[in-house]
Amino acid sequence: MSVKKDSSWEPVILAFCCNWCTYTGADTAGLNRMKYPENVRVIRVPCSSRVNPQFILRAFQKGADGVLVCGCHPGDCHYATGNYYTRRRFMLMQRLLEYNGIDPKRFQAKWISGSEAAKFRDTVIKVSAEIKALGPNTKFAEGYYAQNEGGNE
Amino acid sequence: MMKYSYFPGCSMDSTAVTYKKSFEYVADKIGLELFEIPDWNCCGSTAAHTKNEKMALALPARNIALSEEANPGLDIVTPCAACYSRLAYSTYAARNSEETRKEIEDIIEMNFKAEPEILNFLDLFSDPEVKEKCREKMVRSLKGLKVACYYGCLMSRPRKITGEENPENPMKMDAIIEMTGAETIEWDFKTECCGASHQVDAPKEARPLIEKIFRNAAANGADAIVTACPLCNMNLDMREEEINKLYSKKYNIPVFQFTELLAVAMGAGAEQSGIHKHFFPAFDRINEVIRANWEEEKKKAKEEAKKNPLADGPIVVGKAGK
Amino acid sequence: MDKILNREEGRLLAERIAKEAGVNVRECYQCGKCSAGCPMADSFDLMPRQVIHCLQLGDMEEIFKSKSIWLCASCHTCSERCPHEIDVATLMEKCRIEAQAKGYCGQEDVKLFNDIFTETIRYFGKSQEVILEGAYNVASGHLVQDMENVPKMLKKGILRPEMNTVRDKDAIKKIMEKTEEGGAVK
Amino acid sequence: MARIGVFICHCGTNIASVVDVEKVAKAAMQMPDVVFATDYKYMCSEPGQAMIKEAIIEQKLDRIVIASCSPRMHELTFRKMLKGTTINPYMLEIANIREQCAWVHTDREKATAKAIGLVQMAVAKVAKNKPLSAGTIPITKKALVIGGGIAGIQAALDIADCGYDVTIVEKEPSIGGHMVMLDKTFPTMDCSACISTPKMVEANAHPNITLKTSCEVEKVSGYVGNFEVTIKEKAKYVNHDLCTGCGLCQTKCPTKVTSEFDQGMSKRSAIYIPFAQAVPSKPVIDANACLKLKDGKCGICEKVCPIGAINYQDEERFTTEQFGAIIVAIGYELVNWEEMYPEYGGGKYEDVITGLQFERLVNASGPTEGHILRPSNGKEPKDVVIIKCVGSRDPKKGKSYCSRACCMASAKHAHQILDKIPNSRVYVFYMDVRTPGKGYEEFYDNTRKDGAQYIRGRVSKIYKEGSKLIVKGEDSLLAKPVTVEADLVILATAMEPASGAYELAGKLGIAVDGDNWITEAHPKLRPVETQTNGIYLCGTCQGPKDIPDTVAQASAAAVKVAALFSHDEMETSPMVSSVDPDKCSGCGFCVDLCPYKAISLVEYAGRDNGRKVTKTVAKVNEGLCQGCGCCNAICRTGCIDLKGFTNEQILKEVDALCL
Repeated sequence: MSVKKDSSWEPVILAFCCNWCTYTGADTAGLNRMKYPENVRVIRVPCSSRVNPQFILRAFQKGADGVLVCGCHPGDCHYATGNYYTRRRFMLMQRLLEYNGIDPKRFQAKWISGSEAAKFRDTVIKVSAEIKALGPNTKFAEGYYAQNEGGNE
Repeated sequence: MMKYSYFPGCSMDSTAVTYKKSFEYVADKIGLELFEIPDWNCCGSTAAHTKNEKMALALPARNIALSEEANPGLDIVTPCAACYSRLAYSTYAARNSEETRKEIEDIIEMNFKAEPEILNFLDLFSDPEVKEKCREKMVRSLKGLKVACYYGCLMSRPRKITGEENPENPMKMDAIIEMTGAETIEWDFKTECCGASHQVDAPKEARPLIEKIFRNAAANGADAIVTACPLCNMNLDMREEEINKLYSKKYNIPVFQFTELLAVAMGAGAEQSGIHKHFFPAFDRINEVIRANWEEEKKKAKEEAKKNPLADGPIVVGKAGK
Repeated sequence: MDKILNREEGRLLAERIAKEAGVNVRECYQCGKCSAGCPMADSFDLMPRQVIHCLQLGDMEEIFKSKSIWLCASCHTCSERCPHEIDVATLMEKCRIEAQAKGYCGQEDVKLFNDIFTETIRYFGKSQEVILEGAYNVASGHLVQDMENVPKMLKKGILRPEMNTVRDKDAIKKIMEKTEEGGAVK
Repeated sequence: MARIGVFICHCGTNIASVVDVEKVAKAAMQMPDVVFATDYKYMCSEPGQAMIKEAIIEQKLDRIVIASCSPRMHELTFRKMLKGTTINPYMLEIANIREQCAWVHTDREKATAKAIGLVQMAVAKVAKNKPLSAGTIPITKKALVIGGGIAGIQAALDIADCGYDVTIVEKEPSIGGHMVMLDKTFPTMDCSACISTPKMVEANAHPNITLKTSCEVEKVSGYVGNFEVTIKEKAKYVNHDLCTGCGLCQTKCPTKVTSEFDQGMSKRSAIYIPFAQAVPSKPVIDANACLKLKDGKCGICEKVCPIGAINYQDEERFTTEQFGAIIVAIGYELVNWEEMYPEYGGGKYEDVITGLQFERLVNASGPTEGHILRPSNGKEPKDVVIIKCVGSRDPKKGKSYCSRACCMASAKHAHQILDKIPNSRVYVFYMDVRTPGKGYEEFYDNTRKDGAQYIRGRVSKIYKEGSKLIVKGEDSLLAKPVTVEADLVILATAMEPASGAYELAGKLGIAVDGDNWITEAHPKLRPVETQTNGIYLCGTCQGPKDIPDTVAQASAAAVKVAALFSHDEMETSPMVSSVDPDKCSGCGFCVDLCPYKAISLVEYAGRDNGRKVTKTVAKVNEGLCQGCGCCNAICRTGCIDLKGFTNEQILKEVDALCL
């Protein structure tokens, strides 16, 4: 079941969520039966600082249309300083992706604590709407390069 | 620099005549340059902001606009607490919302940037340069006079408009009065309200406010109360006898404007300082203090002369004018 | 008739007044510190705390009928000491303006004095304090009020014939008209 | 080749009602390396687990994926289940198809597609899992209690009774904290000293407890079971080994300074014990007050001391010790109300005092031997006002929280005044009366019956006229402003963390909240633990509370320490980072990044394409590492990897996106 690219197209968004805050927030959203679009898939990581920029590039390469990195609010990190590094890394990452022609909205970092279930749902709704508006991401996508060698949009 | 744009306000020419006289004497003595705003209008005081907010912002704004035109780059200084508050409100509103500033500009049909700072007389006389000049000009000491500094409400509140750090116990006037040698006492009604215009339109409800001020001043051993606003001064000075009758009290506390004491300390006579034109007798209290200090100085000078006869005679300071 | 809270029509009006004053009346936990410090509270029929409570309930009628919003001296002691930074003084002022617009007045003399004051500004551009006092005495019927101070006023040189007026009177008239009926600007 | 088993849970109808579980199971069979897939109503139940174990044996599975609720719910359950099988508990991945799929989506077809996608990711990840086993670290069976108040004393006594050694570090010259300052305690009106001094003596005499007074914690490093703590011992100028506590020096000392213990209501000498029942009852010299130490004069105490225990050249000493666990019990302080409330006089009226100052007045060993006298003129007050919530519940000027204990303390004070001063009048200005403990409400009832007049409304101003203090309030039930002419005003001031709480938390690496109260691991389920293993807390350092709660928490913290010390070794989580020394270039980036300083550079003798070579490489201390993975992301060669969340595993999960 490869990712289809037609009009009723649904974006695929990958969300790296830190186990102590955002993953807990996502679970709380489930507990309260909040509803949000299906096109976000969560990968659980111990801390948002575990997310290596390499994973983001790999996600875009494998056809993700949007990537989210979510963690605790600065100061609340279970590992004290983890999310400070996240913040710094992903400011640079956003500029790198922009430099490579990927719309910065396709990659976002958000601070969502364990009790902010509504914020998690709203973020998912907002991001998936934004990505849907942007349309499929062809930059970096392996499939795309294989089909027509040119490679630029 | 000692140059200010001056907004006198409606009271200066009528009820606050002693404030005007003593202020002008002191300003002249210390070389303060004041440029009155041409064709200034009434700031609207309590009446305007009781009627509607736009009028309350527009009336003072016209004065500020006139000052920006006639006295560019100068801060505006005003004696009355209500004018100060209303001018400051318009400035605060304009600076905080571009939309309001434009709205006011349309109403007064002048451009109004709200650049000048609004200062009341306590801010003016707390300026280090002005203070230094005042100290130089002091010739008489009012040592022995125990003074309760009364700030009223609009000089220190609301905090977001006046920037006063400690509205419960401000110290600006205390510091100014201490220059004259008088001693300022600690008391608790520094910023309790005097009832302002309610003394006219709701006398029965507002009179107790004045009595409480006198009661606390007396309880803390004040010989005199000093104010910095024409209306506070009038409410206390004009109605002290009435309060004594109404509440069968024997308060004997004259009420001065702080510029009157500055003027006297700088050698002004009754005429220039206006201390003989109070509703409640005030001249004698000042006279006793000056005479006492003068005698003491003479006695000290005599002992000085005895100790080393070569020194020249006692320095007799200017005669206490009638 | 019993006070049906959920039917209070004033709720929208109360919300608008609170929003205009930049205050969230929900924050008030009715501690009474404003009433305790209010210099005029002894003569209030509705304590400042109760005015805020009426705003919470949306019971605007109670406020409009009250004397309190007129006797308030807007000295800001309440706003300064409120633990939740509720600007009680501004709320009182907004209620006063709203009450006037709706034709209520709990203390005639105060409204009368302010009206005369604004009229003197409209005509002279500057407030003529002593004339203001005289006109108020006549209009309010307290003819003798403060008359015992006149001799001293003469001695002090306050009662002087010349009138101090603004030269550009139209500017002032225009400001008054524009802001009064909500004229051009709303 | 991995042999993966996939088990889809219905969770009753929670999942099955939205996700077509059979379809997911069928789809799972097509996934690479999956040899068995099934679904069942309740995977976590007994029959469910039995079914999995059976399938592991029958299908010779070597790793499993369970698609069910959140791993935060049952990961532990399924790991314990796997302990009983041939599979290592860490050869398991869980796909969250309940909280993050069935419960949050409505479209059955899309939800099923997502569930299949999540299972795909879990299967891809589990293919790369490796068996892990928990490591163990030794434990030093000695506990450190920071703070010598009732919390610290109770915790220390309980740990010592379990047979373990305890050290109490207290910054004041005597233990006892605030409780020993009080006169009576609510609701039983026991004399506070009578119930706390015996515990202090017991703590001093207990063979397993060492008391370190006038000491502070300087530096803390290490990890649970192996903390290394440097303690600073302030200069006492008195040799406590020689000193017998005869007290001669105190009587002869000429200088008089205000006594902190008596809240500034009395004087004490430069060489002093804070109060009569101080433990240890040996004096110290206050360097800022002693004439000898300041400008070389006097020296009387040295002359009169029969055993020559005085030593003016004493300096502060640092000692470093090993501890297995740390309990923070540093207590509270009262807020500085003078700065917060100029409208209450800002401290210029002697007769406006705090609750603690009143405790000293009414205390028999206090400055007035228990007579309630006005500090201004020493006469007995007739009209007393008690004001509650001074500093508490005041987000603008004070603290936003409620300090919990002052309602009852104020009721107690009112009762004591009415009891000790015949026909006195007590007015209590309150917003609410909170009596949440056993016997508290009855105590409050009695206080009202004694005649305490409760007035609902906050006081706006206190000022002095003549000898009376005028208290301006509103009786909001009457809706009238009211005034009380008082002889004495007692303020129930708010509690705030002890000074130095923020710095201590920094040294211990534990979190504090916005007001600097120490943050507990979980407000409901782990109230006496902190986020850091091995560091516990109890008493008011975590937030305002009264003595019963404090003592309960102290014993709770003690049992946590005892549980830790009951094993010789401690199991650590296997999900920690490890370095492949051959690939490591020794750049040290990861070393300064690690929040737990768990990585260090070490010499490593290895092979570099055949040749023997020694180089510096990074090494992870498995005990210290908490498994955050921050170092993985910074490593340029990718040689440091977090077991359980390796780069390879996560990349495989990402790849599963476009399978």
